Amino acid sequence: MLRYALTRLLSLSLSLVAASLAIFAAIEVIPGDPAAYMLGLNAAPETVAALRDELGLSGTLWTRYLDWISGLATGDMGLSYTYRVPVADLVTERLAVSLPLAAYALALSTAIALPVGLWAAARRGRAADLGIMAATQLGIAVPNFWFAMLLVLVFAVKLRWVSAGGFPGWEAGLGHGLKALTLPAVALALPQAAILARVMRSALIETLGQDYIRSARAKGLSRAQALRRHAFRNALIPVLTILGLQFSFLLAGAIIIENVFFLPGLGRLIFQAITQRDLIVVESVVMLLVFAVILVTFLVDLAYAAVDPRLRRR
Amino acid sequence: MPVLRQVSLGIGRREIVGLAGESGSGKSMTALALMRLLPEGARAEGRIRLDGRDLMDLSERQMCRRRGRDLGMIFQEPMTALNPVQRIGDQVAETLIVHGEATRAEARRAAARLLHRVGLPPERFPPGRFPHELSGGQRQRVCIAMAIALRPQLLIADEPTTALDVTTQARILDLLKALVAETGMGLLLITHDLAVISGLADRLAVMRAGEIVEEGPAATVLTARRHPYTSALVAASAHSPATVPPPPGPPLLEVRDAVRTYPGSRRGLIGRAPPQRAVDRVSFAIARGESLGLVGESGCGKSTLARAVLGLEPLQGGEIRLDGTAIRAGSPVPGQVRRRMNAVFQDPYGSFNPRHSVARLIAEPFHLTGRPADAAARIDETLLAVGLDPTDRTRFIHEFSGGQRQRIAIARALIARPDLIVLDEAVSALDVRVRAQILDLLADLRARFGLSYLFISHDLSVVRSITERVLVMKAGRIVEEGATEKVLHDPAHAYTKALLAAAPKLKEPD
Amino acid sequence: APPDTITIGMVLEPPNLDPTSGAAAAIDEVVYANLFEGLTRFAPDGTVAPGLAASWEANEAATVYTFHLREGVRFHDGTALEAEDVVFTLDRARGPDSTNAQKALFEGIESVAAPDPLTVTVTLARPDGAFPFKMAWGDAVIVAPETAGTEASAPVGTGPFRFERWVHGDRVELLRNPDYWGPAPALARATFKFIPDPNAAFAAMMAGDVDAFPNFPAPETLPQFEADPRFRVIVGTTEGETILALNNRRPPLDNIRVREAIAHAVNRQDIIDGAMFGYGTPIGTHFAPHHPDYVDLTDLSRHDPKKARALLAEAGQTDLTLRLALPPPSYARRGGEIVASELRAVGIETEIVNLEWAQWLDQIFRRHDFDLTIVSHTEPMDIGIYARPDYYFGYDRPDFPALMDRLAGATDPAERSEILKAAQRMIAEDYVNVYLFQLAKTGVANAKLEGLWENAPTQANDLTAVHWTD
Amino acid sequence: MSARPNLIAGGVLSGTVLALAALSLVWVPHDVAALNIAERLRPPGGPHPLGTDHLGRDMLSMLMVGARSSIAVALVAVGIGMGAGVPLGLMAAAARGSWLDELVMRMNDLIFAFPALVIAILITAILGPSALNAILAIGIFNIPVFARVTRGAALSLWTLDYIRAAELAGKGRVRISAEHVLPNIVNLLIVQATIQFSLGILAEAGLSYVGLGAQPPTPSWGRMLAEAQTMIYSAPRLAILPGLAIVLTVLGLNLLGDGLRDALDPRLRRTTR
Ligand SMILES: Nc1ncnc2c1ncn2[C@@H]1O[C@H](COP(=O)(O)OP(=O)(O)OP(=O)(O)O)[C@@H](O)[C@H]1O
Ligand SMILES: Nc1ncnc2c1ncn2[C@@H]1O[C@H](COP(=O)(O)OP(=O)(O)OP(=O)(O)O)[C@@H](O)[C@H]1O
Ligand SMILES: [Mg+2]
Ligand SMILES: [Mg+2]
Repeated sequence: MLRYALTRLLSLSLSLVAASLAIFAAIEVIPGDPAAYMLGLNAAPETVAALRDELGLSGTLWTRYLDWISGLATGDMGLSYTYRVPVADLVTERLAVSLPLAAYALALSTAIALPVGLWAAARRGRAADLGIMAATQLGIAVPNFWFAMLLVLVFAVKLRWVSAGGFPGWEAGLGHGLKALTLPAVALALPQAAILARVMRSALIETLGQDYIRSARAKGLSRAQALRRHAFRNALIPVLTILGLQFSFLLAGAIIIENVFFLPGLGRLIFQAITQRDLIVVESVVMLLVFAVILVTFLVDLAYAAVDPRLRRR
Repeated sequence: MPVLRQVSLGIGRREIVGLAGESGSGKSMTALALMRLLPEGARAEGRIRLDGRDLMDLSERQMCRRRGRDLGMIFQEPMTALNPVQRIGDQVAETLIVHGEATRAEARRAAARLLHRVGLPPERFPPGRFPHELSGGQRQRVCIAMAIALRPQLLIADEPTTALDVTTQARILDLLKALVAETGMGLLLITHDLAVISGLADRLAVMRAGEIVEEGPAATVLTARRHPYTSALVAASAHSPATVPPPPGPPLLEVRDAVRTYPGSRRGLIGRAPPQRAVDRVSFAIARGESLGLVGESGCGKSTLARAVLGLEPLQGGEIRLDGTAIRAGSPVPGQVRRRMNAVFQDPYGSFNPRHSVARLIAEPFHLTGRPADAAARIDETLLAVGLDPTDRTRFIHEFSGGQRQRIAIARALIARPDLIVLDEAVSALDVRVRAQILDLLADLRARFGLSYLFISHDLSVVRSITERVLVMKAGRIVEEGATEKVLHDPAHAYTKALLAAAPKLKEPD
Repeated sequence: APPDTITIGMVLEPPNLDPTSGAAAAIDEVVYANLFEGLTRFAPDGTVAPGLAASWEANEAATVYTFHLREGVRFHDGTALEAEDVVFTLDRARGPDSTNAQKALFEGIESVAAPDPLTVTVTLARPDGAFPFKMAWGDAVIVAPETAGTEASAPVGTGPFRFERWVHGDRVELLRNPDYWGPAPALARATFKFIPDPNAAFAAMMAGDVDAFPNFPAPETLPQFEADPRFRVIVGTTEGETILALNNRRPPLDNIRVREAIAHAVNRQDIIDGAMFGYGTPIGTHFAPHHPDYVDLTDLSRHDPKKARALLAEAGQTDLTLRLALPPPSYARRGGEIVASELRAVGIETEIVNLEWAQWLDQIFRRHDFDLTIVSHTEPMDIGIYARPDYYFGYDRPDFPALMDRLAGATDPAERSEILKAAQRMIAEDYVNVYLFQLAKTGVANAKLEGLWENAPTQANDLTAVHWTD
Repeated sequence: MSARPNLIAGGVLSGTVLALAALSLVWVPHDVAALNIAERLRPPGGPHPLGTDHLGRDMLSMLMVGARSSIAVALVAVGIGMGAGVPLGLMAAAARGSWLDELVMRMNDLIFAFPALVIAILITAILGPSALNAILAIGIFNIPVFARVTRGAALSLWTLDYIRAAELAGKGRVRISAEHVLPNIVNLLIVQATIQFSLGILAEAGLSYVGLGAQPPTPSWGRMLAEAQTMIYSAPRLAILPGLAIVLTVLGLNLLGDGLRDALDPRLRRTTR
């Protein structure tokens, strides 16, 4: 198990290096000068040059890459061009929104999808199953930004149960924070739950067809017992894969939802940083996201091993 | 559509009843109907009385209480019959727990005892192991432990040994026999292999197309063979094609000190398990027109050797010489050599690209030789030679039965007129009667075309019927070699003896 | 008691809070008159009023200005405002390392001196009647040397509010400054909340998360607010001349006939209706219509597709294809679609290219690589840009800089007015650009809120006078 | 056997959308490039069966042409994914266990590790927003999907004996991949392609919703939706119709994918064994 983890860790770091090169290269070729952007329509060229120097935008490619990477490794991501505060602080601030939001949405979608998938699988082919499958098809087809908009209309504008968006900050209290994240989490979670429920159902049905379920039934387990005790855990492997993918999606792919609910999350930070050419923020945050995805994949791999003993020895 | 018709069977205490029949005859359906575990969509009618109580009257919930307690069942495929993510001890203990017969801790201890009883002593096979850490035979033992945990009155074993090799099969059958004697349960033993039953069953029922055509004491049924189907089955099992003596010829294929090592499996990016020698300095020769057998346990390296001979895998050491042309380890087999060999594989289902017509499938070897002008005629001719009709050429493979597919495979092997055909378990997947036909065909073709065979099988009776000489392989090495009759009657090596002892034999009628 | 806090909605988040090094309008929208003050300031009606300087006078030639600072003004860090701070601010803004986005405001300064702690004299190289006006800009606010380097994230000014905190990506919070030299503001706390998405802005306003949205981004929803007694819609003027800029350097746009043809092809009212849902005032030149010196020249470029075709034919331009570059604001994106369709009607094909601001600045503003673009020039009194031949639209007629030089030297109001009118006419008759409309300030506020600026003589949300009623 | 409701419903839905998109190539009720401000926000009826939008364009025509851009983007993106992913997957499977296989799979993982929308935004920042860049952004993420599916399916085929037989006939890896492997995974690829197609439509909608997709004057569903959102009270149909178009198209394609999977799944087709 340890060896397995170590070798996975090595390939993880290789991926990170490759990713950092790709990101750095992409950032390099983005047209548009942060200094020019900041100074606007009436700026004189020498003013822009002065600002460029101040921002540390001069220097060769390699030295800047190495500076960046060594900075990242020590947790120093530099100073944001536009905000003029450490990027690390910005990221920490935003993570305080994005991470709980992703976790909240993931928890919601899991809490909805697993029982629903289980139920549908248990009732395979009957009306309940068909109904659920139809609903999940619809859930997958509805764009989440559209769904989010409808949620806002109903719950914020019409019913005024919650704010239309924004985030008061955790210091306003856990309850307030969670309340502010509820609609966004629902908007993110429902389409994900639809996918997850389908995966859960088909994984369960697949395992239910396995020989060992027949063995279990021959032991005297009822259909439901066999489902719970034998099929569930085996079906968890594809479900875990999807969960891992979803987490990374939720962390970074929530940009549109963050816009709809004007949440100060990581996604919006990137979006904004790109338009403002705050490239130092862009490269560090993208790198961080890639790191998060790779880390989650790694954790999912470890989770596989926890679920499936056959993978432990490799 | 009825699958079973009016099946009636009685099984007494301490009695072993065999249920034999061809594939698809309805044996498994009978067993599943008894357990009331028929696949969705299937419906059973009639009565199943266990100790006087009709199981058909029970509710599903009551039936759950009977399964595992009064009725136990084990299945053919031990590799998949166990939950891969649960420890074997827990799987055995579960039988006790779901029936409320023991607390968790007691059940664990009981499971350990049971596993010991079926030949998995805790010192060597702790109950904390997972199924993938056991071999097929060992897994089948776990299944048996699961099924007998509550000493059921009836144990149903559906082809429990088909997936196992002969030595393991023999041990499992012995275990079942001992358990019947010990616990007094009745055993319904389902198999397609009459030889298995003949050594074990007290009574025997023969099934054909969902009907029991004959039933009685095993010895009587097998020897008297009142029903023509029974006698056809027995005859086919013991079938031995008229072998032609080999015309004395020069050696066609010579293998010297062949070595095939597999790199150890990957462990992450850098690590590797130590390399494994699947074929370890093997030497042998096949004369022109000779049929050479190769036997050995599963995993001993037979297929690897066959692939190496065919040039499908590189050798790490040694030399192969076909008709004088030498191929050394490391260098690829040249086309002119390779075209003189061909092969027939075990799986009649995976051997053909389902999207190609029979004609195209058969003509594939022309890729090496270049398509001759008379290709169409050759295809027809070859189809006729293997007993198919030239009109079959436009059909697709899914329209053929297993036996027919194997004929097509042989046609493909024949079409480029090779000198040597390697048959890797070519008849193992076939029913006895179909197998008999194919063996006849092979013998006939050999006589007509002067072919040489390398015939690989784990089934000694088959090897005996079609080869003159045999090699016995163990863990990558040839441990014994000699004339088939001699090796099989009077084995020199201990391993060969063990193999022979394990092989079930059908008693010859007096 | 009425509440004493307010949440103001804004579309864009300021990149930082230092108005002296950054062009973003959002900076001034937060800090102008709230956090920072200059020597002079803009009053809500656009006139120049005393700021930190209680009064000032110029010499006859308008080359030396003397500013008299108020007494008892303190920065938020407790230090007193002195004439030396002003000297520092102005010298910093015009120095070689300056990163001031409007460095041109300070270009005329020859020297700055502080004869005593409450007096500043500024000597100009050339006469400039508009110097007090220039000192009212947000880019000319007074900062202290000790804090000048850190204004971006921890602004320290002299205004009625002081900086409390900034939750990046979400909001900036200001608190009442108890030591303010002037009348204390009614509000104890002000929060600026950043909501870029128009739909989210609408929802936030409707849900009551935001009390006022002075520059509301979705004019199409204003009827909704008008119909709702909870809200008040405030429509005013801005300094934003919205133009279809033409690249005068590039053929065939260097031909005045082609430019005139384009001007006649465009229907201003359609653009105002279609893109701004009716909000906006048509303009015929680069000048704010609410300014007393404005001349209505819209007739010079009446919507007249026939004439446009004729002019094109005259110029020998058939089969014309032009690239229309559009920055992100909806006036440009929506307006661009309408312009494209109207140009097609007179036989000019357009290829629309949507650009981010950064790309727009790089490609159009710096490299002048464009044919047509739509943009709003929001700086007050910026007709002077036509005197810069290197400016992006490339107007190069020597008469115009001469006119501007005369303007700079003129202190007589009548003369100034005359020059301004001549300038307006000159660019309109040269069809430098197509002048579309003056951007309206469309704001929405809680009906109980009073004291918000109606017009926007500069980008600002001056909260000094804002208060709640019962 | 049973009538396949999924297949039929999916086929009808996506067929209709495809047909309308195809029709828009030759005919639409009204020119979508010609704005008519005077006719803006007309309710449904008369010459405009679905009314007009805020710039006076005919909604039905807009939806039809919008379908075209959605479909074109998604289709080309799937094409890129298949064009690059399938050969890569075949190659990796043919060279299973080798460094080539490892490289292909690692590259796949790496692409997967990048958040898709962020990459789309980056691409747009570099190249400017356009339908082409949307295609690129969506297409790139389709490559690993197809590579993975192809490799997985091809790997299991490579263990089959008919591949052995082809090797015996002296055929090389490329030829075997083309002749024996590819045709037998085509079903799987078709199913995957429908799924990716529907995902592509959703992705295109998302991208053009944030302004990164097809550029005006070309109509696109996502942008129509974004532009109309704030008018949800005054003219709800402007936002609801494009939303509905997206939902129905994606739904149709998903149903079609499911139906095809059921119809083509070899496991369901395989007879007794
Ligand atoms: N799930 C099912 N649905 C419909 N028919 C089935 C199903 N399973 C089996 N059958 C059919 O029932 C018949 C009997 O099958 P059964 O599995 O009992 O045969 P068997 O004698 O056990 O054969 P084998 O030796 O291959 O195991 C066969 O014709 C088979 O096609
Ligand atoms: N591609 C491979 N990579 C690594 N090891 C392999 C490979 N193929 C076979 N082996 C190993 O080589 C050994 C011999 O395998 P082989 O298939 O030749 O056995 P066999 O005698 O044909 O068995 P069976 O009767 O089950 O077909 C086994 O231990 C197997 O695990
Ligand atoms: Mg069976
Ligand atoms: Mg083998």
